[in-house]
Amino acid sequence: MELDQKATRTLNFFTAQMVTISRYGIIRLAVLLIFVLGGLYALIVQIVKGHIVTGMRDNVVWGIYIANFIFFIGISYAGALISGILHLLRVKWRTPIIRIAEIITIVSTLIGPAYILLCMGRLDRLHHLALYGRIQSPIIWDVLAISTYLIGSIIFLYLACIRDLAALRDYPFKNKWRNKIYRFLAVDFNDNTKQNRYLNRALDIMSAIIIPLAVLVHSVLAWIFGMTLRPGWHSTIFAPYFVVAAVFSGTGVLIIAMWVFRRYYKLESYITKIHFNYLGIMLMILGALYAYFTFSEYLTSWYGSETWDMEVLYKLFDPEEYWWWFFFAAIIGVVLPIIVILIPKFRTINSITAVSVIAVLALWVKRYLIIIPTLETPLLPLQDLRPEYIHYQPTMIEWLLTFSGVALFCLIFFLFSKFIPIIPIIKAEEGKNYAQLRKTVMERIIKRKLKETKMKESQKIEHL
Amino acid sequence: MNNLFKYILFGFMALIFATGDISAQGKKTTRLQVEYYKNHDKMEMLIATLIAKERRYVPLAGAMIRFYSVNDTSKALLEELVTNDEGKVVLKINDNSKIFYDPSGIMTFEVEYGGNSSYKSVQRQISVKRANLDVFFFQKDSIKSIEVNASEIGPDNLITPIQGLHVRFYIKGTFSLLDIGKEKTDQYGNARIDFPVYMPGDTAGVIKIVVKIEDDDDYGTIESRGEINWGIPVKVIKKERRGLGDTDAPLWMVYTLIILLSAVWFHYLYVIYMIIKIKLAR
Amino acid sequence: MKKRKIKQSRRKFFAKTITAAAGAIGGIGLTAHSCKSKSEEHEKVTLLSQDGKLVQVDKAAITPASPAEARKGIPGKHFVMVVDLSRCRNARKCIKACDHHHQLTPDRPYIKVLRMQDNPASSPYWMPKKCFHCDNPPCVKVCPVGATFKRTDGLVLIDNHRCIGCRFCMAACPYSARVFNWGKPKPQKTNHPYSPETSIPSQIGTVEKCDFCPDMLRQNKVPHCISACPNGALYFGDQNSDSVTNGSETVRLSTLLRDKAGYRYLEELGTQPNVYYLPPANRLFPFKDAPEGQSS
Amino acid sequence: MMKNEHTLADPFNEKVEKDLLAHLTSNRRKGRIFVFVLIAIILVGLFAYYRQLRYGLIVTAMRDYTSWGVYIANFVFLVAISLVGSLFSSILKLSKATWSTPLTRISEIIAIAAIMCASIIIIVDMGRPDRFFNVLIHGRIQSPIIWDVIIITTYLTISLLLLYISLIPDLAICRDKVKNVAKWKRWVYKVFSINWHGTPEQYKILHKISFTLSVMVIPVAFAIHTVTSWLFSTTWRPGWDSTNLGPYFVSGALMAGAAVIIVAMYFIRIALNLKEYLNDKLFDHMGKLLVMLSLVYLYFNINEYLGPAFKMVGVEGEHIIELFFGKYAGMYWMVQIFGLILPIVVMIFKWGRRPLPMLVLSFMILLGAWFKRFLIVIPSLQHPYLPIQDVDESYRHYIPTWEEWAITCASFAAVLLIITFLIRLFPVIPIWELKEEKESNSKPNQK
Repeated sequence: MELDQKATRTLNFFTAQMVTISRYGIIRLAVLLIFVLGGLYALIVQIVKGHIVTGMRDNVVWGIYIANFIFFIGISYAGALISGILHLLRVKWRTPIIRIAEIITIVSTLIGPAYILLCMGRLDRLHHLALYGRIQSPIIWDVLAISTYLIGSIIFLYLACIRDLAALRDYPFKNKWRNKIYRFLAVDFNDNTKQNRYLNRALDIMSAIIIPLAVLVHSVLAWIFGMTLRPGWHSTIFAPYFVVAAVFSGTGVLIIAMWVFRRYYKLESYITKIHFNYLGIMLMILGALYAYFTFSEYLTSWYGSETWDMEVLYKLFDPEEYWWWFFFAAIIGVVLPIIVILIPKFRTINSITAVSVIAVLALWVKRYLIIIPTLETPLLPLQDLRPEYIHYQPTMIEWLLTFSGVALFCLIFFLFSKFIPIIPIIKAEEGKNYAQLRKTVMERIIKRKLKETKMKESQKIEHL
Repeated sequence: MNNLFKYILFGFMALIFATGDISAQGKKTTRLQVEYYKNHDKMEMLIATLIAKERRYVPLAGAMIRFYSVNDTSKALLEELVTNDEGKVVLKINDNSKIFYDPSGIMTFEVEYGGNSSYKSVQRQISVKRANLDVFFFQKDSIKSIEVNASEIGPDNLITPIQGLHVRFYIKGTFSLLDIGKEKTDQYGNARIDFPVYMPGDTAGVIKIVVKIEDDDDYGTIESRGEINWGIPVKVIKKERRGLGDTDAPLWMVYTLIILLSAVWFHYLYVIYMIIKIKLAR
Repeated sequence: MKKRKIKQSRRKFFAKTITAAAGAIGGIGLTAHSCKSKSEEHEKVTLLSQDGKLVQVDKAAITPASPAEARKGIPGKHFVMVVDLSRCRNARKCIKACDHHHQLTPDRPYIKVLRMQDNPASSPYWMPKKCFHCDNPPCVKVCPVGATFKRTDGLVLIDNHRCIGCRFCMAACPYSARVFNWGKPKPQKTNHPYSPETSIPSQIGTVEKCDFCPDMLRQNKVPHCISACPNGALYFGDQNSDSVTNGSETVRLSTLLRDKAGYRYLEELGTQPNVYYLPPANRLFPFKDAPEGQSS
Repeated sequence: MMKNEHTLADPFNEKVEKDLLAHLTSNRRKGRIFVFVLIAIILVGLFAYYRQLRYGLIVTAMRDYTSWGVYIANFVFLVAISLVGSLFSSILKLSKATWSTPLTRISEIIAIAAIMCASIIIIVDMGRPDRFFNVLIHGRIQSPIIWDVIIITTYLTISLLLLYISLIPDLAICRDKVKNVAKWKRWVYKVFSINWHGTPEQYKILHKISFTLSVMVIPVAFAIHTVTSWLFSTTWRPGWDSTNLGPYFVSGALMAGAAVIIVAMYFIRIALNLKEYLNDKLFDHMGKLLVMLSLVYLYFNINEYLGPAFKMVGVEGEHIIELFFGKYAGMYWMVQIFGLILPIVVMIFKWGRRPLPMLVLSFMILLGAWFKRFLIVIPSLQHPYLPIQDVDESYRHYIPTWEEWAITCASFAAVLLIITFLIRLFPVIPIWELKEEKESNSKPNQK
């Protein structure tokens, strides 16, 4: 495959990083592995002893596993919606971040459903879903939607990688197995017009499909709650609300990932402030939209003040129960990003990343607050129960599995980055160029305006 | 329905006037109900109610009722009064009233409705002995009780306890009396009941107790009252809290609205100011 | 003999008061018009007061409260109604009394007696329904001008001199308790100035509903529907004094609700109604279906 | 080099000005007939309203259960239409979709006309319009109606400002170029162009405030329709007690707004002979936009009905059954299929995005949007929690009377009249923006 100078430089830059690992890198890897192993231990304990080792009981039947599940599926929006839409709209600055977004999608779509499996009481009967599946059940909708979505995102990522895989195929690695794999995956792509046309068509189709699919996945997920009569869940807004929340958190995670890779892979020349700014503004708009949905959801149920809805609302507003969590999740986590990004003075790479971290954490808490307070407020009173049946408290096992999920997320991400350049090699420089281009164009327009008016004035003087 | 009701009423009236003049034979039956009532201020009165049979019994308003005091030998007119809308008339017996007593201290009254062209006349006699009813409160440890003493006032103001009299105990509510028990008087004329433990009072916990002898053959209706702070004080809402349901909006809502609106309208003003600046910019 | 005169007073008689008079006379303040001073400008009225004293009152003093006064409510009270469903046989006397008192036409009564059936297997029953005077009233929340308001004594009233006729309260009321003056209302007679406590005269383009007869309550009398019910199905009283009466019988509210398992309709909506229902168990009357629209 | 390009005799500028100012001086017969017809319809509506004032709301078909009727449905529809202003002059502008520039003024004019008539129709719905000022005297800010009053005023103001701001340079052009018109028009141009001479300072201020306003209009536009939806969703009625209603209404409004623009485009380009500016490519863009907005709306529509249909709780279930299979099923499915699904399907294809098919589809969408609002308001009211018994037959059904239809039609005629008036008075396509755009486009391409 023919590469221009810039692309060659990028290729060399990344391949050098791909085949080596620094000492810190090893330490990081080790830490991640310890966490993952901790999760493995917890999983074994849970399988041996049953779900009694979790904090879930008869009333709070779903705990942080489900919160994690929604959270990870939400994060997966980074790739699906953001890169899908950016691709369809042919936004020029997308190139350096699109790969990161797509990898986030795949990794989180792999890890998210794992939590559903953890939540199942009889993991050994997983195949019953296929044997006895009833398509009337929202769970089956979910299974279908997520598996379709996962495969869709894998195809999408793969398509987007083909050009780079072809470039890597031709790169002389020390280990020949790499070239073999790349050769297999690159499907004889050598950048001719016809191939490019087919590839572009496939990419267009996939990005067009992945968007409704992503929306559908989260809607179906929301319907699992929205189709019940539980107070706080019995709400028609849930699907769009979940979708907006998911894009919001997806953008947040994307910004964080960008920051991490920029820092540790020294990508300052590829991922620039422009990208942070654009994504920051996107985060702000999504934050505003998310705030709008939150407001719609809580205001209407508060104004209507049905007994059971109010009970859940009071729990959320009670300083002794969930108020501070709610305050963090629904107010701090939304308002802070909006304010920080809105004011140009505060808008730095680090501050955007910091508020993204806050937003992502807030979104996790929000998922927790959607699930647990509602389950703690059944329609019939809680009586005659031991305290752990009334209040949910996640156990060590659950936390271990949660953190191991996050660790696994990072680990897989890390492995991916050792296999494929984290930034598309081909056209990787475009973002920077575009920004420069824009700047010069703007300058030119302003200059011309000034000249024009000067000219007019001089003409007037002449007339006089 | 409103109309219908009124027409029926008018119809009756028309019928009354029409038939009244034509035939005295078709006069309608009337009934008189007389009650002796002594209130807790020891004021005595006679309450008479006149009803007449139309399709069913209805009160007769505006009818002249005569009250007499009678004994074996004499009969004196006490007063003439006109019935009200409810067919009722109240005669106040005061010290000036010329009342006859028989030797055993019994007063007898005769109440009479003279009748007219449409209604038959009717009269009624009622005899009562004067009696007193007094209420006392006792509290011993946690047991609270109400005691009543009933006594007869003889001819020479001789007071004797009444035995075997049914006394009813009530708590006065807004619209009616809440029955809390009844008891027979003992040989000393006393009757006692325990006070119910939980009973709401007014804001200070004061409860009004009403004890009554009701429609007794010998003594008529006698009432006595007492007040005691045995009740549980009731919290009274002075003002609705500033909430969605109140006329005054919750303060946070007012502030939010002001902030939001001023944020937007400030920008409008700013824009208008800018327009002026455009005009001035040359 | 003086000529009989029919007074178009709102204080109309009821046959029931005659029979109940003897027992109730001490408690219920009894209004006795003195006929002697009828022609005088300041008509005097003799009342047997609450405390069993005879007092002379200027008739002007018993005119209904002014709109500003009517917003405050009777201090220290909290009025409630209890409907014993086991005693209702759709006699519709409450509707009649209410229509008469409020001078309503039969097509828009404040009270409805609904034929209810909780499930296909259980027997139907009659459910008298009026305004529930909720403590968390959805209608009051949505009113843009405060024409409908909640008083401290629990009543929800309407000032139809302020109502702008947007009908949002009708949309908000889950109990469909409200009626609207779509056209010009039938002329109504009254000697008194308008008060939200009487809602007379009705005004075109405004909302009305059951008001628990606050003009009666001011005189310590129960609303007209209560005294009109021949079966004693309707109880009324002050929650603060824990006693309710159906005209002939007075019981403790807490006891009644406890013993007969009182409930409130659509409790889950959180409106906190002030009308309680006693379940239609051990009925006094077998259910007899009347043709719909019956309004004898 | 620059000097030559920007002399006043730029052929592009000359042509644009000539084309876009042409209609201000012409006065055709067809136009007059159109205006007369509109005025006639409005007069009939006024007569109907006179009857309503005289006899009360009894002349409508509304009764105690169906206490809101076509007036409210129409109000919601007009508010929805008015959202188009913010769509074009803010959302598309901020997202740098330059193709939409010729449509900004049309959209702002429509927004103003619609929101004005919406506020009139809400007064028509009042039982006591004479007491309108009670809203100011006794207003309770806890009531969604007051929120609506406040936000409608705010939105009307911001729409007027938006229209005016973007008009200033064009008014200056009119002042300088349009001489052959009535005196009062010239006076309008002179006074309202407030000394505009296109100095850089003036341009700087203009861009600044138009940016401020276009950012500001988004929350206000969202708020106006969300608040309108809260008139319903703050109650417990089946079909209204839905947290989804706010975004649902907003998305529906944006769709209806886009459809209205297409209809307006079609007729304006014929009436004013502007085929060159409102060209087929613009229709194609609008088609894509409309498909996107319709898809979003479809998504909210599914959310609105799927949950309740899955659960079928009590009266809510009855309401759903009534919509899906009952009395309103015909209207419901017509609206969903012809007002939503069919337009999406047709407009996905390129041949469906030509002017004529788009006109037909937009009409269908608008009709569907109107009847959708009918379906939101009326069936819900006919399913109260307690059964409807013991009432006159007229209380059970709702078939609007001729007075209601006349007033509704008059409100549409009034919208059209205001639009016609404003179009006759001002250039319908922002001239200065076209010029500016051309400049910024031509520069980078040259290089």
